[in-house]
Amino acid sequence: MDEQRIGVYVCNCGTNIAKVVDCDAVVEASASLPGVVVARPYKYMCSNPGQEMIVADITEHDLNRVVVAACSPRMHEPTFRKALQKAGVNPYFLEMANIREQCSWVHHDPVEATDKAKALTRAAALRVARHEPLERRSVDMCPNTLVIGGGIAGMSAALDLADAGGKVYIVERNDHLGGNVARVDLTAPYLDSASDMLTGRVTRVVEHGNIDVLLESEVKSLEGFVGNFHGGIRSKLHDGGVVDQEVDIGSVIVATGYKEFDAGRITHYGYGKLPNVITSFELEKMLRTGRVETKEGGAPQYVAIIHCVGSRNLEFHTYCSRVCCMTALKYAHEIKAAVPGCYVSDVYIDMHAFGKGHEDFYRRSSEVKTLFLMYEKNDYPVVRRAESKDDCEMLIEVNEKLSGETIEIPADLVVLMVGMEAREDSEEVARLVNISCDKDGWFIESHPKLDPVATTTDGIFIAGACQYPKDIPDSVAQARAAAGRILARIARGQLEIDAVFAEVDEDRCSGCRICNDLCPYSAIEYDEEKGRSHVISALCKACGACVAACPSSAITARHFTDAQIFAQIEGVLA
Amino acid sequence: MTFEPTIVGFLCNWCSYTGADLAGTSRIQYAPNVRIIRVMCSARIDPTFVLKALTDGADGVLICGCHPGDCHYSEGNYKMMRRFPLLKTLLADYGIEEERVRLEWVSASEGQRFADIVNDMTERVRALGPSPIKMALAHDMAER
Amino acid sequence: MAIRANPKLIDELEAYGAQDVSKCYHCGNCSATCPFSGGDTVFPRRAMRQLQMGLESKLDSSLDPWLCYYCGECSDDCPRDAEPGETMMSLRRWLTARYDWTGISRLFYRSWKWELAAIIVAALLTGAGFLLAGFYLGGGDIGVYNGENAFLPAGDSWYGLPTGSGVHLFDWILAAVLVFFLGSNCVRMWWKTMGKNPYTRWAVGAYLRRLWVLPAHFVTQMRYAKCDRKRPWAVHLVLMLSYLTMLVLIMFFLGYMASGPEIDWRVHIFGILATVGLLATTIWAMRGRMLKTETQYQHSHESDWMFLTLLVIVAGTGILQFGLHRAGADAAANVAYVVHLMGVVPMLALEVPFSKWSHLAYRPLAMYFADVRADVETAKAKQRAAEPIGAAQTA
Amino acid sequence: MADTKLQLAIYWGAACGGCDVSILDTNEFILEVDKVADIRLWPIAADGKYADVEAMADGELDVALMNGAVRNSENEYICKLLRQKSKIFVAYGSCAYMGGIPGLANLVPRTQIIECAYLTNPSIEPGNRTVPLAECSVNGYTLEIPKFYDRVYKLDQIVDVDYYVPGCPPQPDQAKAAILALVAALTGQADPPPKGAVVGAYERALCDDCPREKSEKKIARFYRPWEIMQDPDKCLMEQGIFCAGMATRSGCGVRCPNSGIPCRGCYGPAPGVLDQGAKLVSAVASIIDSKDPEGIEAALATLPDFTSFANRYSIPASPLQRSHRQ
Repeated sequence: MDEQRIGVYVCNCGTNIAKVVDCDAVVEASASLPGVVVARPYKYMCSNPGQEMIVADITEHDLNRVVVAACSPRMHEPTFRKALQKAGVNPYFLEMANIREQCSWVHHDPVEATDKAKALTRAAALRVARHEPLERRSVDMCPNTLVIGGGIAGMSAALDLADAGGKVYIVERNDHLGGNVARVDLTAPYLDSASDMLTGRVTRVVEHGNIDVLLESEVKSLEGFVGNFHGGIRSKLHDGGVVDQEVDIGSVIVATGYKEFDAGRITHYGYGKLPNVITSFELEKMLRTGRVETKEGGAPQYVAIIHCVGSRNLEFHTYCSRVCCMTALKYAHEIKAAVPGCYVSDVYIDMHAFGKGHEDFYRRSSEVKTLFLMYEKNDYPVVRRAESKDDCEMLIEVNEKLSGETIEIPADLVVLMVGMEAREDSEEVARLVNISCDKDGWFIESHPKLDPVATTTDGIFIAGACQYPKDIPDSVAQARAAAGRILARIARGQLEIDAVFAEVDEDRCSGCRICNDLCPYSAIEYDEEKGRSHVISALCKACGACVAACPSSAITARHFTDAQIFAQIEGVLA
Repeated sequence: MTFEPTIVGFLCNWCSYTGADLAGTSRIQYAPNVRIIRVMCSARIDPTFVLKALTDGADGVLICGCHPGDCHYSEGNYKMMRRFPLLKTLLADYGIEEERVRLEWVSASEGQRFADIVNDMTERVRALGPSPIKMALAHDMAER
Repeated sequence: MAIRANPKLIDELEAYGAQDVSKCYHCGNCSATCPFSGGDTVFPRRAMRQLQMGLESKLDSSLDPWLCYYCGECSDDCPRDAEPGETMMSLRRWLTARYDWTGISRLFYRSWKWELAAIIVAALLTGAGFLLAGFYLGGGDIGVYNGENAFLPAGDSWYGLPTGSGVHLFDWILAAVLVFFLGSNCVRMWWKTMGKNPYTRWAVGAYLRRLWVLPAHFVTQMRYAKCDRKRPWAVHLVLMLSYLTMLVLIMFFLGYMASGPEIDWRVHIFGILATVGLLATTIWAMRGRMLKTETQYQHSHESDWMFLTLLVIVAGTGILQFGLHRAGADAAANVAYVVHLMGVVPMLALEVPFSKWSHLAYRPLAMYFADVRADVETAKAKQRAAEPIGAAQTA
Repeated sequence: MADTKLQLAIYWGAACGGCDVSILDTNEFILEVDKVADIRLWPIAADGKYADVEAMADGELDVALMNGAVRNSENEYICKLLRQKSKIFVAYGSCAYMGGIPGLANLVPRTQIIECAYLTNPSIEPGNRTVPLAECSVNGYTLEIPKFYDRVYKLDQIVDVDYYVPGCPPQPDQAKAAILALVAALTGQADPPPKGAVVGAYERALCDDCPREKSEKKIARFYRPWEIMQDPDKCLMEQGIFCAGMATRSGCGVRCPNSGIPCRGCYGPAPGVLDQGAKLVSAVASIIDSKDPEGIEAALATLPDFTSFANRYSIPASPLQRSHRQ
């Protein structure tokens, strides 16, 4: 690097900084720092004249590095980087000293504040001297998308993407589209038919020119990075054989849905032993045929619905499956319609009616005289066969929370609201597409609140109940959000890759592989031949975890190198 | 004239540094003893930085990251959480008082918390007195 | 031991006027607003719950419904319009039917047609009976209202029968019938609510200590006065006192009532006040029920209407006969008198023991029992506290 | 052609003698050395007295190979003396390079060392309180023993060092290579390595040469080598055996891991690393398989006496250099 020519600019920010910090003193102190050729105070550095000043000095004193002591870099770093760029200096030759938010605004003693401001500015000057020029790069964005799972979420996303002109591959494991929704009769809370809703979508998907529906197929491999993935898909043939195909895609939407909890795991309910204890999905089947009846073929006089089967308990899953409460209320309506004069009781823990129209639906369900019985978490109701003297087939003993009584309710048919579970192979899928699962096997989103659609791997999105139990509207919303995110990128055509990322110096890497598992974005690859690790810069988000962990300092964090931070440490302490 | 400690603070960009900025925008006054160095994530903080800071004359080192579970990079802060106790063991063996090095979780909304931590730590380190390192090394020079 | 729930009970209660019970989701607002709820009595919520779940045995022995006067606040505050007040009302009807061993209450409450028919039959029989007695047995003169050859002599001797016979005697017989039925039902009430439970069965001390509660409540309605809304209480008190006065006058002073040439104001002043009170309050109540002015008037059961109608008829004809007689139209007065009796008899013979009116006995009893229960409970608590822990647990 | 012979001195400070032996371990090669060099001082193998060295002119020696650390005034004296008399001064072996095993004593105060050595050591007969005096007079003569310093120093903390040869001891072939390189440089047959270079070692960490198979790492707990049956083909660290190899310069020929013993880090940190210990903290802790403080503590609890492992040879070389407990 040729001779260092640093310009230091100390902003008064009107009086925001100047009223506490002696800016001239800071300027004076910085003027004598190594490499500093210009040092000036100014009223408002971020103002146009302020930026002009920097540009002018760069040309006049041919500065090659700039320090701006002003507000937080989180505020104006972009502004001043532009100024440098304008003057033909690489924008990364800028360093800011935060003497407002972290100095003048939080300290009232002018002497101490000024000392601190000097230290921070000195640190910035020493640091900027070790900066290196960095270039932002961009890669092409492939407009094709791979959707894993042909359920309501997968199809909704696919349609949006395809309508916008992108090619979509839907990979569905079963021999038909529709996923779990296809197993449902009516939907809560408006009691309209799921199949009506579904058929429309399925036809559109199948007939859509931009959508390739691959039934009885599975994704076998996924390589590459955002905008440039290559997927390997294996499809079953009718003659029993298989056919493999390679697809180029820019993004992936994982919409693999959920599986229902195995009711047999809870012994208290006698599922599998008592003939008339059935799961919600078995009831759906009955409802679709329109005939709700006991195994003996009789119409049940008493139907009991037990909530939270496998959900919200310590033994199985602590989470709430979110759709069962409303589904159970739906059953109350449907059963009463199918079997007039039948008594329905809902044995529940809490009634979670959070969604649109759900609370009204809850009210309506109680109006049709559904008996709600509340039980305590982890204190399971017990289902047993009734005796001949009772006018019912089974009896359910509940420690009823609202009355504090232990009561027994009659039942001829018991419906278990089985909760949602991550699919048993979710771990594999996660590994396949480089995302992670939580302890329950649900896929982890990039940010629980601000980015619930993306994942830690750029270009891989999640939609529907594979992330966490969801009802249809939520699944569809997430799916279409994912589609939107992808379309935004396709529209740009190119993907900007930040110039700040980690790099492995292969001459120093010993291949110890400490770093391999540390990257949340799976940006580190290990090359077996060379016995070296290297970073896929397109995936790296520059957190620096691997850099700090590398025992032989073979990984460098661009713009946050050891040398730069050491210089800063020396700066603040000198 | 009481001893004024110098503390080096390593703050993660997304939570803690933003939290410190918030303390500023909310004009929350706190001790001027901490000099902040910004890193992208607490996981970037190499224990070497801490040793370097201490030997270069810092009387204390403050490390701040996102609260567990809130890391911008999803798991960076856990890496720091793991390194810290081991670093403390190392420092303890070198006879550095425990309170000179501190790890805290500060979210972007916890300006007040950041200020409180800085004040508290400044007091504790002030009570400990200057870092023994400079003196010890000076003593070594003297004995030869 | 688990209690068996009966999901059908809630349907049964609908026959007694219950509505929307199943809407309740136990927020507890009702119990929070009710001035009587607190400590061990969390009503109306507890009763609502027991009803929803169909805990027949619990309700059967429950005093809660009687401790409520239906001021209506709970129903007004209910976020789900589950009508707790009305539920308590219908539970009272249901309990009345449960207490009554003849099954007549059940019949009446479940079918207004039967009740009406029964009343009409009773009225006709009464009318026929008195006409028969007037014309043939007594050989009285329809033109004579009182004194010698009175068509329907009140207290004085009647074709050779000793003094105290006549309508008065009839009153006493009627009273005996009434007391027999109502009394036996009260005993059943006691058995269901107190007798079954060994603790409360023979708590003689508590029964004696609390005995004062009965008359006190009966006369003053002091508990009702505790309701936040005072008007219903006032109306009820007037009605109650008027009715009581009337009862006393008829049972003991009937002789003086049938006024001779000169009016014995010492008695009549009460008579007039009571009648006015009765008329005023009943008309107020009827108007209320027609215009649904107040919460407790929102839902009217047929039994409510019959109750009120009979009262109006009785009070009206009472005044009428008095007026006609004073106007010298004795024949008309006698006719009015017969009509009057046609109202009185079904009222006392049917309504009081078997329908709404029975609450004049059950409610004070319930309060009495409730206090006795409370005493027994506190005594038990004391005793438990005294015992060593182990004993308490094994107890 | 005696005059063209290289003038060589080999001496030790606070050392175990292993370094000298490592030179002898070059076997016949030592005779080659003898052909080209006059060994002016090497008490362990040849002869020479301090007086002879003191008598030399400055720079009279071409090369001085100094092994061992500086623990006392005598070490310091001879170290400075040899530096003064030689053109090239080489810190030979881990002790000279980083303080080495004697450097471990920097974690305890001098008094404690004296006590342990002369008073509390179980091998001392009860009641025996024989403690050496720094100075005493015997029939009129004052006798001194070297001053025992507060701490151990690596050589470049005392004198200017030209080259470093790491290893405890340096692997004989590496020693040979180093000596040949110096000879070549001095005889003008090759360019001398840049000043301050680490010679006789490689530029990567040990894992590069370690034949054991490595994969992604997660550690739930650590084991001492004797606590488990180890898989001879698998990375020791992955088996939970604390191995310093990943943070240690290669060059030893992977002697320890190849014989089933974890690397102890005698070749010092990888190039560009400030402190071996700090790096091991960072690397090892990062791969602990737990996300809650308790779990982490539990895993670390299985890693006893960490610092003595992480900085086994490099305490005086670490930025903190010594214990600062007052």
